[in-house]
Amino acid sequence: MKLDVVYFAWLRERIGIPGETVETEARDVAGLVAELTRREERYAQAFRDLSALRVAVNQELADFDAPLSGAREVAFFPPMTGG
Amino acid sequence: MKLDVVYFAWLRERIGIPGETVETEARDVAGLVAELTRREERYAQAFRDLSALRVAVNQELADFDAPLSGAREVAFFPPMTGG
Amino acid sequence: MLQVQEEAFDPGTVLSEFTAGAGPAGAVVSFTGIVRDNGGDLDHMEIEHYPGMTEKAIGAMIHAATQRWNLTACRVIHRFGRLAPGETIMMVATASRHRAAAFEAAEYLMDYLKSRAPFWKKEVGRSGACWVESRQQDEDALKRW
Amino acid sequence: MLQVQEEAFDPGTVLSEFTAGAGPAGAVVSFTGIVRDNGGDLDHMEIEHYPGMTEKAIGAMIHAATQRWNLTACRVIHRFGRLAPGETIMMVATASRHRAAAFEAAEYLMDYLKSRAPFWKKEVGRSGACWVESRQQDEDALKRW
Repeated sequence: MKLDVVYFAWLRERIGIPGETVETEARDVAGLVAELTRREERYAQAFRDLSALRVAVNQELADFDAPLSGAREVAFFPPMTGG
Repeated sequence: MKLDVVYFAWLRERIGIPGETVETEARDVAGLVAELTRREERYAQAFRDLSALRVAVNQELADFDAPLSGAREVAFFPPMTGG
Repeated sequence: MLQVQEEAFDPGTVLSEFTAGAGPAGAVVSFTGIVRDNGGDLDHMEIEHYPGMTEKAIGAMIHAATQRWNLTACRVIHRFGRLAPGETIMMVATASRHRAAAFEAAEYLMDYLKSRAPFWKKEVGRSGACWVESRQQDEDALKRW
Repeated sequence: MLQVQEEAFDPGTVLSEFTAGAGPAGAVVSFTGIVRDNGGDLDHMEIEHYPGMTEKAIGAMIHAATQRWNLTACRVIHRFGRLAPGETIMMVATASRHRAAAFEAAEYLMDYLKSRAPFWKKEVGRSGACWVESRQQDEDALKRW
């Protein structure tokens, strides 16, 4: 399965790219995070504390145990600070 | 004692004047109301239900048992509807 | 800062000026009250007030709100006289470092203006005129402060 | 009505337009957020957002608020990009027949925009840059809705 994965704020800075297309067999967000974490140290660093991160699947907020069936775009970012 | 007495909204309309100077020996607002009520039927009508009226002494909201010592201006009016 | 006036005013112009002069605020809240024509019967509204007491009463409200919520700026404009449906009756603006303070101060001022500032509204319609009655819920609204 | 934009805007101009188009409302509330320079160190702020999701998320908030408080009009403008101290970041405006509804809807929108709209603020100062951290109290603020 091909997925667009995008990063924002300090997560984007730490990983060093705004996004990428990944080929994954992960069944849920947590599985995708585990795959990314195994890639390189900068990913491991970025995803070290999941409680400090939020995730959106297809541009809707989701949990880390959300399934990836039907997912086209997964976004990771720190808690939002709008307003 | 000379006092300026002023009326607003429907009280003004019912009494027929926006205000008047009265000579009174009343000790408190209630005493002044009693004197006014004895004058003429339009005053008696206007002051019939004190729970529907508010009073200010020297431009500060007061109670009907407020003393008139130091009073220069007493205002009677219905509950306010600003904003 | 307080204005009690007969003349119309534009809420946008007021907000722009207020925001420019709101100092180190991060949050500006405004409330604008507009003459509503509920049933389509309203020809105009007449607002009567108590000159002198109006300024004292609202001045005290502004002072209290400024202290309590640490406002960096506060402004109230309230009109009297004859107003047509759609016209702006009054406006409150508050500025503070934080949004909760700016919101609360504006609501406090509105609640007090409703029931404690000496204004009386009369609705003049094609089928007659009547004084707007105060509502128990406006009196109750003061209890939260 | 929603605008997510890089360009500056004048809150007064927005309020005037909004009030003119607010229909049978009696009450209009606005909130304006301004870049604060807390310690005097801030050079500018950078606001990043998630194009696409931003519009969806705020659109859903506007829809929910409009239904819940029976708003006659509702508008949100939020900027992204580079902003200097004193510049307007965002604005919310709500219109309703009654003041309590207009106030509550504006506060609801602000609480949700703070923690549920995909914006991230970075403060760039003379002594370095840092991402603004979310605050527990902003998360707690959502519980009242």
